[in-house]
Amino acid sequence: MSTAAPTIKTKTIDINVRHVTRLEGHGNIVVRAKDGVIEKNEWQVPEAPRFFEAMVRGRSFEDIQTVVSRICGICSVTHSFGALKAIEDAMDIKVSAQTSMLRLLTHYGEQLESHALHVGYLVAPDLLNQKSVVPLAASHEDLVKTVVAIHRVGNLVMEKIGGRKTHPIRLLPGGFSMLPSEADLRELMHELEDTIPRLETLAAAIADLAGGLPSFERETEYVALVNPPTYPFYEGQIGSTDLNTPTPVADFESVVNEYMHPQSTAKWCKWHRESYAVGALARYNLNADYLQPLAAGAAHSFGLKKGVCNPFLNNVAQVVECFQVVERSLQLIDVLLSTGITQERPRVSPKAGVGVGAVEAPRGILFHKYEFDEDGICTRANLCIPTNQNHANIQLDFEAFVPQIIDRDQDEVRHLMEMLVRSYDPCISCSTHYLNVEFV
Amino acid sequence: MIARSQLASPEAVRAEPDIYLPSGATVTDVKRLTPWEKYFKFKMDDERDLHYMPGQFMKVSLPGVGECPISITSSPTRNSGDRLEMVVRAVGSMTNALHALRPGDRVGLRGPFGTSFPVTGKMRHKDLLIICGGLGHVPLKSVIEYVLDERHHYGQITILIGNRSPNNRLFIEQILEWKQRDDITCMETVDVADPNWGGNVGPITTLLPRVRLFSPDTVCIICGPPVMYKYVLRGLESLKLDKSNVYMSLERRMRCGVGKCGHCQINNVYGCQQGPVFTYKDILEMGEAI
Amino acid sequence: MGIKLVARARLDAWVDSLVQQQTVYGAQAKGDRFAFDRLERASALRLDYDVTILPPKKYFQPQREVIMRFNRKTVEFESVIDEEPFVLFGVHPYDMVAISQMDKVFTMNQFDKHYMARRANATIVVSSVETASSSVFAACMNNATMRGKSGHDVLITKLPSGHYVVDPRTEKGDNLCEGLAEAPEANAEALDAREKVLNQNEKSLRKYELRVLPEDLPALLDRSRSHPVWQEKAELCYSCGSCNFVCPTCYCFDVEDEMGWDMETGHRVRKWDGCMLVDFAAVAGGHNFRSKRSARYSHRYYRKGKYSWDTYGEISCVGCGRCITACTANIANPVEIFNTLAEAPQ
Amino acid sequence: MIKPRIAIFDFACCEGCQLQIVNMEEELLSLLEHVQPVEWREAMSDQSDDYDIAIVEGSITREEDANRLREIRKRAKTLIALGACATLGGVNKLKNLFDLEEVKTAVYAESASLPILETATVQALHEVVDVDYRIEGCPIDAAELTYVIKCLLIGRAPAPPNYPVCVECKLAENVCRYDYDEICLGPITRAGCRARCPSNAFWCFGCRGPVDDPNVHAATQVMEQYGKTVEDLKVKLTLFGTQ
Ligand SMILES: Cc1cc2nc3c(=O)[nH]c(=O)nc-3n(C[C@H](O)[C@H](O)[C@H](O)COP(=O)(O)OP(=O)(O)OC[C@H]3O[C@@H](n4cnc5c(N)ncnc54)[C@H](O)[C@@H]3O)c2cc1C
Ligand code: SF4
Ligand code: SF4
Ligand code: SF4
Repeated sequence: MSTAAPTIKTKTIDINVRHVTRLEGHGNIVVRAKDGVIEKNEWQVPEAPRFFEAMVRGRSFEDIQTVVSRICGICSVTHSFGALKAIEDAMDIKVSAQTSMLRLLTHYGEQLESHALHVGYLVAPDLLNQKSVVPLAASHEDLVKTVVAIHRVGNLVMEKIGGRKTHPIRLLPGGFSMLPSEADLRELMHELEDTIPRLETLAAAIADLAGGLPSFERETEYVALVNPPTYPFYEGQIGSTDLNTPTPVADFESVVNEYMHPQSTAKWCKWHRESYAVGALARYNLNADYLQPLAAGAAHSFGLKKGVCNPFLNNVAQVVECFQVVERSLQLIDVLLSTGITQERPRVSPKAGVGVGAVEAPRGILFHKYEFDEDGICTRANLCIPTNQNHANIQLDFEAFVPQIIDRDQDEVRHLMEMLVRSYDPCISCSTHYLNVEFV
Repeated sequence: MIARSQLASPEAVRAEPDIYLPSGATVTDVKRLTPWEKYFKFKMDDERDLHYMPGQFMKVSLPGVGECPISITSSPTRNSGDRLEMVVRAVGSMTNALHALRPGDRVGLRGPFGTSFPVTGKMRHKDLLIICGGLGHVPLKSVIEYVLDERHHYGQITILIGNRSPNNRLFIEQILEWKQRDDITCMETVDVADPNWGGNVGPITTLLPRVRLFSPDTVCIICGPPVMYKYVLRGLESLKLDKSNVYMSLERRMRCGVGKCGHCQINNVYGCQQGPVFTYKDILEMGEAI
Repeated sequence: MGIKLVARARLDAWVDSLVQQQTVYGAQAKGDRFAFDRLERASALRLDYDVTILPPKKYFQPQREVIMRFNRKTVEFESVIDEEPFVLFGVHPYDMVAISQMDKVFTMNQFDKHYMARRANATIVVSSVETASSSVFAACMNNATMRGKSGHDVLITKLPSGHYVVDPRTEKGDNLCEGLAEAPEANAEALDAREKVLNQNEKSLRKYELRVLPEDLPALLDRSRSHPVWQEKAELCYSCGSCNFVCPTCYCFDVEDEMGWDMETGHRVRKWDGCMLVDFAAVAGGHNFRSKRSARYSHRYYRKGKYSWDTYGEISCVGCGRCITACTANIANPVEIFNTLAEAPQ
Repeated sequence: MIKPRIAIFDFACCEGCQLQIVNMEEELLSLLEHVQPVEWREAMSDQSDDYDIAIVEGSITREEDANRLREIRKRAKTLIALGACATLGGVNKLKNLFDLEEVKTAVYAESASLPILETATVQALHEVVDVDYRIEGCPIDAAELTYVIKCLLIGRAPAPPNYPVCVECKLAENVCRYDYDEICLGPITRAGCRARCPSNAFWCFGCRGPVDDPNVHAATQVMEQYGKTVEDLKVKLTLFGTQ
């Protein structure tokens, strides 16, 4: 695909996509160009603000994860972990090795489920020129069934360990309300083993289609958890491609630097540059050296090199991560089965304090911070979600990408821009901070 | 009571019929009687004679929707295996689904279940007072047809029919026929009249003072909505009937029809087995019945 | 086969061999409590359990059971009968008494093939109680032991020595115990020790003391219709039916149709229901024959203490005490209610 | 049979209930043989104003949303409220416990006066339009959605349970949370979830709203028996929008 600058500048374009489809949450694309001159080029988010940070005030630490899990259905496990880690940080609660392993396993389940959903249900129709997965189920039945099977296993992991596919029940400060049985773990092991060939099928299909992805590149800063020698999702410090040493999680406010942009009504984030990106590609760019063999092999076969800066390749990185989480899950189950499950139920007594939790949501790094009084009642909260951190980056991508494609058909321009937005896997219902936007 | 040896044998159990399994039947006729009620005629697939008596009911099944009890409105005197009549008021899922049936459609039927009015027993050679309130007319039509077909076995017959409005009247032509017969007395009333209604207006109890009973031994048969019973029974007091000569049919929630599911229990009595027809005397002893 | 005296190791080996051959359900730990569940190996069997959360009735009348399949297009129905043989291991005497009552309910007047098919294919091993639960009062109801009772195929009793007396009572029981043929016969001493255990159970399984004889309950209830206790307790009743569902002698059910995704075939299921639930006696049109909490509340006690007696000659509270534990509001104790009624002047 | 046209819409929510539709996995493909989805923004690019059944997720937090919902109501023959945000208001209603202006400043500080942040008292769908059927839960249990859809397909009125969670909790043979000194909302919360939370050793937090006639008197008295207060109970009740 050509990305050469347009030569004929007589086109008039008026794109106003209210509520981009196949997206979690509501986002608008507004582009106006006259005679090739771009007058307006904006990514807007009209999601109804939900005010979670205000709503959790007055709630007991026991109820926090139940409430904030409801920020987002797709990353409910991640939000629960953000809260649990912050609570445990604030109250000096130590969790057992078993708890850490089971949490990680649940978290991997969510990554698998979310990536399968995003790549298979939301992005694949773009690559196959369909409007949704519904007609795809007829035209590419085998591929859809493969995706469904991968997705189901991701869900199964969350259900067997967290107690439910969405909005986990068993995850508590300090541990689990209930533990999976060894039979559950064995079932998961078989299902995960069966997932590997399915992932290979999916990867092959995506590799065939990846050539159709625009070859658009824009250098930016990538931010993700780092914790050498692992490819971290759940534990680590804040890493940046612009920085050699990691930043402690407790200092996350100096990373996100939320600010008001004069041209937009949205709160944006920036660190060392005008914008930064989080998500699968950011994790890949920072941690690719620590991938498991199958994941590394998949990356290699995609030709995905560390340092890549084409946002469209985020979807390819998601496929690589699917391998990663399945491989790691199998290893964890192995350990858990060989040591056996120890029955333990956390008994936590509250105390006053401030705590921060950072975890990788499928779509990027997430920060939760809470303050509690001596009864464990929440008095303040600050949550910074990945899509917020990507917002400025999406806008800057728009600014770089639109001039490259402005000579195309209006429909094609719109389609490419929707694809660009979708590649970020934005999860706008998470948006506790979205302020936007002019409604055209 | 089951014998121990029977308990021990899976073969013996296998030989038993399944009391919950409906038999197939086909709708042969459908008529709309009122905006709320429709009349149905069914034919059992195996054309077997059901051997039912007036007052009994069937469990009607529509696969996927469910099963509900419906009284038989035809009289066994006019019935062979191919003619089973029912009237259904559309109030919910099952009854609405029944209303959607057309001739040729099929249903599942179980039954007949429950007790009946003693047309061959206590009612014989007695004067009869038959009180139908609303949908209560449905099972009592079976009784009325029965006693009219066997007229010579019974004494004076008085029929009272009450409805909410003229719109609610079921079997209008038959009522007309009954009114015209000189060997029975048939009186009608509606709670609320419309401009075309020339008859009595008021609750069914307003007909009671006009009833002339020749014998203190009269057998009284009542069927109607739960609220009706209280008032009618109070009204009957002046007639000084023997409480064991007053029969009524009680509605209850019913699932199985065979005395297991517990829903129709009135104290220790199963409405589907020892009922739905009870004497007033039984009912007084049962406490929570009405 | 005679009565055997069996060491725990041999008992376990026997149970392990049974588990290999057929479906065995046995009492096992569930969190801090106990439940009957499919037994994988003898080491999971907990014959020392106090009481299971649900009674073993769930194997004869499951919480949800398919009773027939149907086709919506052709309007055809076909019975589904579960004839899979199984062993129920470690039932307590009071629960066995309850099963025998259920047998009556499901065969009286009309024969329920679904219940009876499971029942006929079951082999029941009753275990004398080793640990009394905190709310059991089976002894007050004469149900602490199997003395004078039947329905079970094998009776096992743990002696203070740690050995078990295994006593097959039926042909089925004999067959089940084949694996113990090599075990020594229980001698007089062992049988004597068993009598002592049973005597002891008759003394100890009374954490609550019923101050009326069970057979006097029908008359007591008969004169207590207007006792204020019904209203008083019902005010605290959630109408949650917990007392119904955990009761080994409650059997009420609801029936519902479920469709398959072909929207053509489906099945009819029956599910547990309970007279304490608000809509239990409600009919179409909004009338509820037991709309008052107090009417529902008293109905349960009348069912236990009088109606069953009137209908099939038994008191249908066997004294397991489950309802006492299950009721969050702490108002479901039959002993407390019956004693309160008994205190009222006649 | 003509396939009913189904449209799925969302308002303020986490979209977790729609996700349960996706989570039906292979079953979703079966469902699609009987209904025709004509609009579902989260999963499809198609849009339509012509549908028989509208499935609506989320609660109403702004006047513009209320208007959009009224439009949907006008077009749909059947409107189904999907999930706690739609049926009760859900966690969103926690906001109603605070002063609206204060809520905005707490989150957005000096930017709080921006017009985009206009927000109103949170409402469940039935507080704005007539709702035909409710599928409770946060998130919904897909089995309940399929039950309702199957009922509609064969013309049967779906009947949600009118008994408390304790029923299903007993059927699942759980140990009661009150035995662990926890406050469980099960005795007054409408069943239908198969007692998900107690079955996972966690108290019921009432995401399905109360049964028709909850015994509030009992609930308050029982708190005392367990050494808790009515306040403790109320705090739990407000979590999912029951006030
Ligand atoms: C012995 C006997 C004989 C009968 N004979 C006849 C007859 O001849 N003709 C006839 O038309 N009917 C008869 N009935 C009544 C008939 O069985 C009921 O109307 C029928 O079962 C209703 O089923 P449905 O599925 O249509 O209604 P449903 O869908 O079950 O309910 C209909 C309406 O009632 C309400 N409702 C139902 N159940 C409840 C509940 N648990 N709580 C609160 N509201 C509830 C619903 O909200 C709904 O509005 C008889 C009943 C009995 C017991
Ligand atoms: S009434 Fe209570 S104590 Fe008696 S048998 Fe039933 S559950 Fe057990
Ligand atoms: S368990 Fe207790 S609260 Fe629940 S229905 Fe029974 S008596 Fe009422
Ligand atoms: S845990 Fe909750 S839902 Fe379950 S029985 Fe106890 S109070 Fe009821």
